[in-house]
Amino acid sequence: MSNLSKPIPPAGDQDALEVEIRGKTFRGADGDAVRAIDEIAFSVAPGSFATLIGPSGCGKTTTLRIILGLDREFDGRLKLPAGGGRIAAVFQEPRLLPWRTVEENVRLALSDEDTGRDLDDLFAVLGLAEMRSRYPGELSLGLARRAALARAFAIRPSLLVLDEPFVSLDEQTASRLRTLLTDVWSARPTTALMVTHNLREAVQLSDRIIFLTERPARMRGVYDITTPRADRDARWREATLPALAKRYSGVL
Amino acid sequence: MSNLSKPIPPAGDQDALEVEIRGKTFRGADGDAVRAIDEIAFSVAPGSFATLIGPSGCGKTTTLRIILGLDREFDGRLKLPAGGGRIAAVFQEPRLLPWRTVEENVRLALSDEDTGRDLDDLFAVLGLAEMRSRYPGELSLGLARRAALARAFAIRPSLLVLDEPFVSLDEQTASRLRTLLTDVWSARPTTALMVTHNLREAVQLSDRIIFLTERPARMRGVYDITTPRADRDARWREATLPALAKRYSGVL
Amino acid sequence: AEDRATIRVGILKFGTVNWELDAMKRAGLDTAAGVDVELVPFAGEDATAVALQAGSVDMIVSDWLWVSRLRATGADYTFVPYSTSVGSLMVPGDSDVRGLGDLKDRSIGVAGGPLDKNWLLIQALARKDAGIDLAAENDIVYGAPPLLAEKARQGELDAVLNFWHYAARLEAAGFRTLVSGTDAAMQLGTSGPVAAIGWVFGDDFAERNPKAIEGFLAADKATKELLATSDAAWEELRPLMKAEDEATFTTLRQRYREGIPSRSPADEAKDTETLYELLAKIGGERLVGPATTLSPGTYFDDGKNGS
Amino acid sequence: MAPDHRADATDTALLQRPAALGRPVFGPRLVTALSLAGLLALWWIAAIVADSRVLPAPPAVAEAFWRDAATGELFFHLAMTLMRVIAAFVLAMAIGSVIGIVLGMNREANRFFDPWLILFLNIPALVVIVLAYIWFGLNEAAAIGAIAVNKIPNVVVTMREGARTLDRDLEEMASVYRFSAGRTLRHVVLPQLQPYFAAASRTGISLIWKIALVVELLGRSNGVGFQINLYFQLFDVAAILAYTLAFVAVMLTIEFLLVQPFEAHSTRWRPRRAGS
Amino acid sequence: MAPDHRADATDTALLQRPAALGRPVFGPRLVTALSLAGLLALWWIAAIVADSRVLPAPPAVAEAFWRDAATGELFFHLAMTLMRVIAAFVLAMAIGSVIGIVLGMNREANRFFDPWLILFLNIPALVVIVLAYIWFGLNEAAAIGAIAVNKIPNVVVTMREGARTLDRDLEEMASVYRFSAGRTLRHVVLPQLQPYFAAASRTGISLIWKIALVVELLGRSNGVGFQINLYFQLFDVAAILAYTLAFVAVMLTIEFLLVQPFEAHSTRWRPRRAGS
Ligand SMILES: Nc1ncnc2c1ncn2[C@@H]1O[C@H](COP(=O)(O)OP(=O)(O)OP(=O)(O)O)[C@@H](O)[C@H]1O
Ligand SMILES: Nc1ncnc2c1ncn2[C@@H]1O[C@H](COP(=O)(O)OP(=O)(O)OP(=O)(O)O)[C@@H](O)[C@H]1O
Ligand SMILES: [Mg+2]
Ligand SMILES: [Mg+2]
Repeated sequence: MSNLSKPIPPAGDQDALEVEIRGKTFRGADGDAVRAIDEIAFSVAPGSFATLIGPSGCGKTTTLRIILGLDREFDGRLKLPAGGGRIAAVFQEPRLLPWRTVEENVRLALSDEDTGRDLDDLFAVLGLAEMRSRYPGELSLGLARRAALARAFAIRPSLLVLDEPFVSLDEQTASRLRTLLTDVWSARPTTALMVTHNLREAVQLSDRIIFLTERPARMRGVYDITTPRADRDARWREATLPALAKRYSGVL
Repeated sequence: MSNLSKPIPPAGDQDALEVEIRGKTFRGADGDAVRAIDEIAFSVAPGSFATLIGPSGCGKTTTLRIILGLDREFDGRLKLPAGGGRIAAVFQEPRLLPWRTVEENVRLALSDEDTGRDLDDLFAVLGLAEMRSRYPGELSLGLARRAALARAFAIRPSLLVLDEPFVSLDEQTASRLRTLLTDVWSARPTTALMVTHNLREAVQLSDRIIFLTERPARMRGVYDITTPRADRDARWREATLPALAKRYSGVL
Repeated sequence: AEDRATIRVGILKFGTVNWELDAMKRAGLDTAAGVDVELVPFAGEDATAVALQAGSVDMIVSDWLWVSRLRATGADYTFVPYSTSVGSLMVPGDSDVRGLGDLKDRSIGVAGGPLDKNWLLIQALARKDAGIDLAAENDIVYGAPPLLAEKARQGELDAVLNFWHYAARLEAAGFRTLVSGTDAAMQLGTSGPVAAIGWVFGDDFAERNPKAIEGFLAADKATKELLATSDAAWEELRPLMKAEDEATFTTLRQRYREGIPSRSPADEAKDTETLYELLAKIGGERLVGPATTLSPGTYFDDGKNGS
Repeated sequence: MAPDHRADATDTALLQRPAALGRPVFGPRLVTALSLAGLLALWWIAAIVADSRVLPAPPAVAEAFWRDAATGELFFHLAMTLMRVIAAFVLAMAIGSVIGIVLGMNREANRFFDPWLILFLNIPALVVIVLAYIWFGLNEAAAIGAIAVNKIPNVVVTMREGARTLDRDLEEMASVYRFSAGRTLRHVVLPQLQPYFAAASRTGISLIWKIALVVELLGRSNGVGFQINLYFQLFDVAAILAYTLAFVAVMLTIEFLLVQPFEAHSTRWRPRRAGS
Repeated sequence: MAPDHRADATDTALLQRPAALGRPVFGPRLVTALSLAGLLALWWIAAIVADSRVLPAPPAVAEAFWRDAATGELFFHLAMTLMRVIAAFVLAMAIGSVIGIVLGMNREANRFFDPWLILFLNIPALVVIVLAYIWFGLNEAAAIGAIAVNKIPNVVVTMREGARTLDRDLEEMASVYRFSAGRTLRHVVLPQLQPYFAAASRTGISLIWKIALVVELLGRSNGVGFQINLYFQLFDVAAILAYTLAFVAVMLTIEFLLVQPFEAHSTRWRPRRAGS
């Protein structure tokens, strides 16, 4: 079903995602400065999958927002994968339009040439088939998160940014969706960057894991995984996870 | 630090929480009926800790809302632990008042005689010491969830209802908070009911685990854990988890 | 009909001018005098003033004080007497107020505001004759004419100074006239009743349309003669007048007839100047504007002076 | 351990709860009919108690209504006023919403134009109307324009408050998913402004009608304002009320046939408050 | 693959981004001063271009202002009007907010009272004012009451829209944590209604002032409305504008010294839009 060992596509077609944030400070409501990021620099090879792991409140979402172009007040520089391709984001909250049905929410994100595309398979695998014509207020949180995933997967992005996409889901659904994510990601030359607190999930999906420190975020380390995804079985995981957890204490 | 083997307090002081929902149907915006719960019946002994586990969208939050008295349109009956004690809830979303600081959000939930209580320790262990005077809009999601936990823990409830309290938190923080939860719960005769998708968390904390089916929710089974919490070490978990996962497929 | 001049007159829908012009058109007196009169009805006095200044009508009815004041600030409006009917200070029939001297600690309603001519004249008369300051020694309520009339009927006001047709209606309802604006003016030195209101139009309109003005004024004169003598003509006006009862109808008719100016324009103009100086003294610059004498040209000069 | 209502209700015993899925006691139509009947009764009683020329009882007003309705006069004046009200309403809402949204979303622009807005909010209707008539003549365009100018600042203020509360999260979502400006406006911004728009248009149409009365008083030869003022000079309150109620009836019809169905449709997504 | 602004800006090269932490080009005070100066300039130019008795230039208005200010008359009338405006404002906002919140939260009550609301919204100011004067006499209480009655339906409509959008999640939180009614109102409900309250009060005070003008015209012997009408009869537009601007100046002062600091304080929690 899924192509778990996607060959990294030839360069030139797409550039790497390069992130270099030398500082990000928020101005709090009381006027105080809140230093969120000290120094973060990493790159994600074109067509590869990277994961950000760091303590709660360290600056992960802030990093993603900077990459998405939603926050332009930072020190540093940024290079997006070229090609004018689209960006899909799964935010940490569902961010659905409450006055549009699930299906409308997804379709509104489609480009004009894609409107009217058949989305039956997508909704079916996400377990949303029955919910297409419901409003977000009628969904459970898990269903709403899946609708947000549907929106991101529907648009065939060239850059996929995911902020804890699989929380609030039962294990069975979550693992089905991880497979779906791998499918979507490998079907086209897509670069992906995910935030998660789940190290198991990270080692299953990533080519590269970036560990961050407490706020203000600094680089704690970068761990590249070269084992093809098809070979990452339970045994391999039992060996890798403790090693990683030992090196980066507190992540498992 | 924590009293992990809390003796179940003598009965009479408090009643058990008894839940018997024989049906719950929502009326959708389009007028359609959405059957959320078919038949759920369980009880939670006074002073004990129970966990609800079920697939995403099956009706767990709906059950909690009925227990909290927020939804009165259902078939069935309900008995709360008596004694006029307070109820604390951690909702699936933080539900903080955006126009009040973290500390104000917590203090507003305190009863009048408790206002002005010293909350330094609580904020410190939740890692919110620096965030007390910030507004919810300035928090990361993980920090906001911790603020919601602070609110629930601050009021010394006699019934504690938690809807996925530890998602969106890194493992280190989450396990610190689990310990805190056990402390709070065991310090007073508190009955607790938690929803989670994390079976590890469930077996670590619960006296009883209630498994639900897909929507419309029915009882899938009840699993009582008699091993004292102090004895639930890694080895014990390695034995229990696979057994449970085998009995209730798809939960791990 | 093609060579007849037209003139647009802005009128109050329920005003006395409307009655007169209606009678004029009914009797065909305007076309007979070689002019087509077009009636443009409005719901308020201020509206006609706005309409004249906006150029939407050629002629309205207003008072010479207004004309003089605007002339002083550069406008070119001019004035031809239309009626001597002015407001009166009315008291209930059973009131113990017999003269201005009895007005002390009373509530007096005044339509038209503190700068109303009649109010100024009556105050001056009271000061001269009875030695009292009406405004200072009474409770003065300024307000909308219909509201004050109603309040007087209700008995909330001890006296009310209102415009002539409200006064006439009150009279029909049993009120009596304590003093009228005309009385006050005459007691203060004018030789006869001065027409306070008149036809107002622009000099330039008169220059461009001499035939229209001439025809209109002739038709106006003919209409007044008709209404002064013929009761039948009044019967036709009944629906317009909205008189509650017969008494009101006859009082209105009577007061209208009394208000038809009968004096020569020269006498009028002379008395007006006396009155103006008087008013300028009482009302001050606030009332008359910067000019201390009647602006020249306030009275329309049709070139046939004194005819 | 103070007793508490909710706790009491659930503590005492195993409580039986019926599944009551929204069954209102009266149908909506009946409630409206009852409401109108109540209003009429109240008025009638007040009129009998007051027993004054100034508060005529319903039959007197009905008579005044028929008098002017029979000649067609009432409908003519009503139509003229409605025409002005509608034209000014469309103008004011369109212009006011655009300005309001821009000012609400742009702090710098707002800081600059705020004093202007306060000025225009507080210029008396009379001044605007007279200036409009004198400059543009006594014509429909001037009348409608004057009404709109009176109302626009109100729309701006309300829509500006709305635009200030726009959800930043949804805005960001729309920008990431490259919603076009039109799509963002239609699907993201306008639905959030709906309650402000509703408030601005409900209070708006009534304000516009009130200003239309003044506009008609000051320089039109027809319309309800013209008639009301004539009857005011005669102190014929029954006729004034007849014209007023004719207009109110039109507004009620619009409310029930157009506004409420539209609102119910555009807010159907809103989770309903329990028991309502 | 259509080129897109945002993509272009970031694709081309490693883009240098400065940390621009909100430094507006002009200070807020300066912007306000500039704004007022711009307004004055615009007016002056218009006056010169129009060259009409109806739009006097600033010096003529200033002269009219000094004339009445020197005698203290202007301040007396302004004070009288302000007294009425403030009294009616407090009354209308208090009563209207309560009714509006109740109707917004209770569908049944709303269904019943909605027609009444529409009736009261659309009764002409003239009718209410005249009735008030006739029933309660020509006195301050009648005047202030009449103004308030004119404004209350507007407040109700705006606050009702606000109450309809109240966040159910927060309400539930408050009920679970047993917030008292007062605490819920103060900390949960009112902050959500703040923008509606702001809209209702801004448009409210201007509407109240306009109605106050009519009230004073119809039956008071002092106040700005009384004076404006006097000058309107004399067609002294400069004096009318002098009184209007005196009132506007008071409103601007209130806006800048009271309303804006208060609003900034009560909305300080709102995340600010980028770049503003
Ligand atoms: N608008 C803001 N104003 C002030 N401080 C902010 C603002 N947004 C975020 N912060 C602070 O910046 C830090 C980083 O926030 P961020 O949302 O990036 O955390 P995160 O790593 O995503 O955490 P989590 O895992 O909890 O989602 C936090 O301490 C947060 O409180
Ligand atoms: N107001 C509503 N109207 C219609 N359907 C609703 C409403 N609220 C919930 N539902 C439906 O009821 C079902 C149960 O919802 P509930 O929130 O209880 O799920 P859950 O078990 O908490 O799921 P999750 O793990 O995703 O939070 C879902 O299918 C949801 O779509
Ligand atoms: Mg985050
Ligand atoms: Mg849930």
